[in-house]
Amino acid sequence: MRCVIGIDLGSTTTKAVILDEDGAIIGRGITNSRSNYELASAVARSEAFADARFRLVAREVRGELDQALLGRLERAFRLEQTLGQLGRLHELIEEEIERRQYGELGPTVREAVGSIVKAIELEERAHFGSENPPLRSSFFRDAVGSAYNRYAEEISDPKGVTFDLLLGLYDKCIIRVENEPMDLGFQELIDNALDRIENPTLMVDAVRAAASTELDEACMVGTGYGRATLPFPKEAIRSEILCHGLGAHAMFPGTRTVLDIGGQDTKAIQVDDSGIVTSFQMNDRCAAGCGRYLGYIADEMNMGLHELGPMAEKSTRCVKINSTCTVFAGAELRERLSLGERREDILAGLHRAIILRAMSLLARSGGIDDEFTFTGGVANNEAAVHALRDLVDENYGQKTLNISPDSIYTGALGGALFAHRLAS
Amino acid sequence: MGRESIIRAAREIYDDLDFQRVRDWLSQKPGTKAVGYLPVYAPRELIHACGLLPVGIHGGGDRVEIIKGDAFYQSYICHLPRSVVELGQSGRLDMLSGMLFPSTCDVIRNLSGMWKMLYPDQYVRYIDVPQIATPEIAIPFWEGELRHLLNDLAKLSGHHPSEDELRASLGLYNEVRAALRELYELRRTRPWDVPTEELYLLMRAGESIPPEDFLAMIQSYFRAIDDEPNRPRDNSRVIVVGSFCEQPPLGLIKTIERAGCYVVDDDFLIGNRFLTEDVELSGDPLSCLAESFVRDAVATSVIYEADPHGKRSEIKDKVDAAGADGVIFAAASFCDPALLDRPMLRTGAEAHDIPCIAFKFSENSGQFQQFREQAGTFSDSIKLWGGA
Amino acid sequence: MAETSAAKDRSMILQKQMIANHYRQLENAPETGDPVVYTFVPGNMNELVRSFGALPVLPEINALQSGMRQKSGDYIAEAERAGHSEDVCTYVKCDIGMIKAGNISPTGTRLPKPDLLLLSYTGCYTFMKWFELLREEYDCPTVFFHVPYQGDGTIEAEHRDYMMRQLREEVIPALEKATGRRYDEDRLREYLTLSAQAEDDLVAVLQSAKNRPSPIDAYFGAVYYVGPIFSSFRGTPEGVEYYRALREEVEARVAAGQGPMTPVGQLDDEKYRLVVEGPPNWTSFREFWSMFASEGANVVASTYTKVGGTYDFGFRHDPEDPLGTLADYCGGCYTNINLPGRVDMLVDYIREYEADGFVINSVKSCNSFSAGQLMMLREVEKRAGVPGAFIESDLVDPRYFSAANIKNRLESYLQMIDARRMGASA
Amino acid sequence: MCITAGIDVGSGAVKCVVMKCPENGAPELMAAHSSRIRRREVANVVDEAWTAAVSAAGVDEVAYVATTGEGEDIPFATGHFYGMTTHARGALHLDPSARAVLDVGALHSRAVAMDEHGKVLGYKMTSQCASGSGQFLENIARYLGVSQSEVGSLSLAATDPENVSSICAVLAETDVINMVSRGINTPDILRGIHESMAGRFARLLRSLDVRGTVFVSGGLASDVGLMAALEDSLAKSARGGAVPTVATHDQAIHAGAIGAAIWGAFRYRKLGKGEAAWKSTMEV
Ligand SMILES: Nc1ncnc2c1ncn2[C@@H]1O[C@H](COP(=O)(O)OP(=O)(O)O)[C@@H](O)[C@H]1O
Ligand SMILES: Nc1ncnc2c1ncn2[C@@H]1O[C@H](COP(=O)(O)OP(=O)(O)O)[C@@H](O)[C@H]1O
Ligand code: SF4
Ligand code: SF4
Ligand code: SF4
Repeated sequence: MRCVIGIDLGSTTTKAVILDEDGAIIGRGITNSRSNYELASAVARSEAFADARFRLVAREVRGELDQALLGRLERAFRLEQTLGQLGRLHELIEEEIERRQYGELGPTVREAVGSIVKAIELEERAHFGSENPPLRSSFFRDAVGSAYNRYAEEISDPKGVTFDLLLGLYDKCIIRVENEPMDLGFQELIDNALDRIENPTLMVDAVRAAASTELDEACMVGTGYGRATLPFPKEAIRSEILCHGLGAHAMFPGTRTVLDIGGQDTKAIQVDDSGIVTSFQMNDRCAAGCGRYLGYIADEMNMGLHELGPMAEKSTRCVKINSTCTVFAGAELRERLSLGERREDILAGLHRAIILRAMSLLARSGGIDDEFTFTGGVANNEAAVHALRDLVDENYGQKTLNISPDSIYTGALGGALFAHRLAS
Repeated sequence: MGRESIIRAAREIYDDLDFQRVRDWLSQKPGTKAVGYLPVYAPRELIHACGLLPVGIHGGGDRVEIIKGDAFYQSYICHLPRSVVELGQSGRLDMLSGMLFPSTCDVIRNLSGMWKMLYPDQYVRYIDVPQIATPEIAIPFWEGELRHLLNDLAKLSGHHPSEDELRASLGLYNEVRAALRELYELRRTRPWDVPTEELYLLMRAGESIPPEDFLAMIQSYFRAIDDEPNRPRDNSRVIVVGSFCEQPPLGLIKTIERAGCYVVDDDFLIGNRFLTEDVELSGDPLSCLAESFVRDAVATSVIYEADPHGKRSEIKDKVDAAGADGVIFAAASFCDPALLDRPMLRTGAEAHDIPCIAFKFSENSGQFQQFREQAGTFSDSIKLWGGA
Repeated sequence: MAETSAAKDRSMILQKQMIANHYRQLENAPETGDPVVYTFVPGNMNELVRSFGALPVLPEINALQSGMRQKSGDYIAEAERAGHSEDVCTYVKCDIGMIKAGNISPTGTRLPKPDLLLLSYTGCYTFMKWFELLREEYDCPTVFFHVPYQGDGTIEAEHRDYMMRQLREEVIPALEKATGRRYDEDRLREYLTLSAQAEDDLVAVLQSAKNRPSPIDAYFGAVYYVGPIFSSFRGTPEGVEYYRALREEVEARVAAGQGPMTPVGQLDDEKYRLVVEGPPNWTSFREFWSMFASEGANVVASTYTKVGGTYDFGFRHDPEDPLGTLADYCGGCYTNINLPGRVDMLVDYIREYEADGFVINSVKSCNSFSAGQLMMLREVEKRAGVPGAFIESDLVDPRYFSAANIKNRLESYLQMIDARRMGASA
Repeated sequence: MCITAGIDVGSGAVKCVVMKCPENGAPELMAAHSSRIRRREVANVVDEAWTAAVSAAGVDEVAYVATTGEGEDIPFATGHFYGMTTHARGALHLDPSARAVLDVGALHSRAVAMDEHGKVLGYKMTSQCASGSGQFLENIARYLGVSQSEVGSLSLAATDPENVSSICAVLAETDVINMVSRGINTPDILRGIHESMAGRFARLLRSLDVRGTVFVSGGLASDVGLMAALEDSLAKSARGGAVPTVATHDQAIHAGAIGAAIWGAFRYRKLGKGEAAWKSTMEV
């Protein structure tokens, strides 16, 4: 089967989208871009291919019951991946402990880390074992990181194995875990996953068929912040503005205005009825009010990114926030808390502040036209969406606001569409 | 009326971004119109004489959320014009029939052209004040400009004021300026009784109510502070220079005083006391007003200083007059007039061993920690090292 | 450009010589006793200054030259150390820094002190502060020439009179006093006559960009072409000779169907024709130009080339009305035109020069240009029906040139024009 | 003899000292304690640091409790001094040759010039933007997976430092990511960051026209890599002129608190009336 790929090398995340010959999406993959673009695109690609194979399995499998089973298989697959990474993390930490020579403290440190890993493992098993696992970040770093933090805080001892020590070990090793490509292929993981679910025979044929399908990559287009570092020919690189415009148009053909809030930049784009960009504005130089900002806030509050939105939604009185400097985020938060403001209200204010910044760019790019599509990682955040909806209503009147659960893939989708054009 | 209720009333006007007081005035007097003006100096006398209400537009402060204003300005342009545009674009200035853009700087000058494009139905005029000092050339030019403006305003209001009416307006504004001088004098001698926050709120109120009402307000404030004196504090005395156009947020003014500095002179809203002497009331009103500007305009960054020594002595003169211990240069970020003037003024001050500090603000600055730190250190050092 | 063209064009050699001569004359001024007058590019009354036998110095030109020679960063730092704010016009700071560092001209010669600061207050507020600051440095006489702004889009008759009166009663007496020479109106007329000749040739050169391909880059290339006439050579015989030579060269290129020389070679395949608004960045000038040229983008008209005088709408210096023509000239400089007027101009250029789009280079320094450009962007897009791009940089502050950002924006913009073309043809 | 305390409430940590300030003679540090705030209630951290310092000093009466930094609202304080006043005095105490302090804290950095009595003569702060602060370095360290205490020595081991160009702390993070992905090693990255920070600091200091010793206070004083980069930067920017010496002290993180305690003693004597009188003039 011939397919094309679009890769969006974002400043915080790297996304890949695979299209089949008809231009239909068959797979998506995402990873942290944090440490290495080349690797990130390799990981995103392999994730997307794994996802594509799942879709192929899904195409084979019909009927309610099998769908549920398919879900279980997918979760088992994810658990396999996670446990693999967790095991690797543990291994690396052990090595690091060895290297650092804690002396007498050594065994205690080792034991502490062991118990943390154990606890995380249990948590992960429970998470993926549940029929309806709660929403959370799909990144290993985020998911495991917050659990690690939690357990480390719990068992740390200011006089012995300190929190800082435990955290230091984690920080040191998580990078390497992220930087190592997973050597387990689809085949091996899926086999293990099949073993985990009951009644696998039902699935085996579909899986076999999917696994053996040749996915033949006809063309790849790269876009995004890191696109210049991709080893692609110039024709295969597109500006992220164009890709976002086209991607949004593909998801919602009525789109005229696109707002994308990513990790470090915000873009406001106007497109015409065929998805061609007519004007755009982006912020650069200053990362205030972008996705990373929320990341800092989440770190500061010791919460997961995905928990921020729901908490802000509980606010009854939005606090006015002035500075959206990403680095000052924590300070602003502390200052407000010390003034006795409630977390919910501060969070609501922070979200509003982010959207206010975006409103400026939107205004600069030419305002908001029906339909309006919100993309990028921050579009996953309901409080941001809420603030946006309010501000759009107040200032531009009622507009259709499109948000896709896959909005983070918009740029990659646009890239893949360009690839599709190039290929045909 | 007590101090508190006067200030509360003033604060209400200051806080009201919809200019309800102006709207009320217009609805009470059907057929009348209001004309806005931007900083720094506009001849409000002429607006008043035509039966129009002059309304000072000084930005939106920290209370207006900028949604569309940023679409008009890059990040490296001061904050004032974007909030003015925001006010305009959100319909909050729709009660104005005209807007005057004084020659303050390139930003306001260019804004006049933008306003023309944005609001083709409004009367928009760029006011090119004379920058040269030679009275024989400057006065006739300025008189011509004033006449042009007066004719336009008269057309707008449908009423061409007689010479006596003009003279009456000049006289009224003489009174207003005299009252403001008295207010400043009171604060100079008893800064604890006239906190700068209160003085400021009063003046802001004066920018959107008729001058007659403003006069009454100041008079009642004078009575109130005599009735309710405050306790003096161990503060240092400073003058604040550089905030003649974009206005500092109220929080900043409070921060300076809380950090231990009494403000004993400032150039906030300097347009309302731009003419330092009474305008002559005998003779042709327009030429009297023109002459007054050319001869008696206050020294400020937006007017060319013809005297080469002027910039060097400006701060010393102000500090002496106010009996201050030091100077705080508080300029709006990206404000060319204030910031380009600062090194000259500062050199002049330092030549006389006048301690100075400088900071930049924006009308919507929300965090005052930096200012507090600087003003606090300033007052610390004045206190710890006694005097200068 | 020099490196890429096999033999240097005659005009280029001439220009180099003129400039070198001028700086040498300036260096020798203390010995020769030639009076020196500092003034600004917009509203520079070179003919008048020259008619008094004085040598002009244009601080902006020094600043931009310092920028091109990578010296401005240090000068700016010097000025900031002396108390100047990071926020203000970097031309001023570059100039102040240059003075503090010994007042060495960009060509390495020493610059003399001014005998007079002729403050022609034309379309820029900052000029006023700049000369107040210079007066502090030099402690020399200053004369203020107030050019009223075209607030309502025209130079009103009273304003013209006001300017002429100032010229007669303030500027000329100040020049007489500073130079010790009498005002000689006939000499002034001679200079004005030469000005008009050079202006004709300049207009022909700039309008050659209407050809396809355009033989010149009317922004990056043209900043060299306007150099002499915007600075010290308007009204001089050298100026006339330069523009004659330049015009001939450009006409030869047209005849040969050649595109402009750019840092990346001769651009014959003009993929995009653009109009540019705003001054260029000087510190990374070639890099900036290359970003355009390497994508096949050529500039066919620009507003920056009108800051020292707008000639393409018919104005010429008129020897019949010496003072009146100086007033008209000052009032008509680009930055003295109000925003609706600037929008009209851009729209005209886009139509007349058949541009595919326009780029606004917004410089942090210059409020006179920058305040309002975002609105111009939208107005021009709306009226001309072509897309615009908005780029931010600075004149001479190397800290504000982010090549990656600018490249990203420009690339996105040009790809957008492509996509629109494809969309239109599909 | 009088015993005073100084409490410096920062954005990253609360520092508390107890000092013996004899009428004649040099003040003497009796005890110092600092507690990282790390998401805790500031009031609790203040209590913790205060209790720890006072008990370590073993005193039961303190004549004057002076706060500085964000400590204006501490209820048991006698008076408040602003950060630059106290850092100047504290630096002078720790190094009498100091004529300037560079205080690099969690979020802000500032340079203060002073005379031999600790009188503030001028200052410069980095404004608005958090780049070039402790928090920034902390983030980068986390990225690179090294602990804060390793940063300095790693940076010293650099052989070919990478240039970091972004002004914004967050965008600098991206620069760092790119470096990692280009295979640049950790020491070279850290040194690059140190150099970019040091460059900013050198500019701050140069704009103050500092002569004599520059004392580095605040949390980052213990970062030997930054100190080395700062020395280099100052030498480079001196352009043949005199190069200021860079100095610091083990107690540099407590400089603000120390300065506050010393000024407290000064005020205590100057007013001569004790606490009540002082308080009434100080309260706002
Ligand atoms: N549930 C969520 N809530 C808030 N923000 C989120 C959520 N999920 C992702 N993000 C934000 O999205 C950003 C990544 O968005 P993305 O569009 O991929 O950015 P980029 O393309 O710049 O890498 C992250 O910085 C993260 O803060
Ligand atoms: N040993 C250390 N090495 C390097 N940096 C340190 C060390 N200890 C603390 N820091 C840094 O110092 C900063 C706190 O400094 P401090 O001067 O207390 O700041 P503040 O006064 O703003 O709280 C923190 O950001 C921390 O990263
Ligand atoms: S540190 Fe903050 S304010 Fe500075 S550029 Fe970065 S995000 Fe913007
Ligand atoms: S604040 Fe300054 S720069 Fe801004 S409009 Fe006013 S005078 Fe002009
Ligand atoms: S503000 Fe603009 S026009 Fe004025 S001096 Fe600076 S660069 Fe020139």
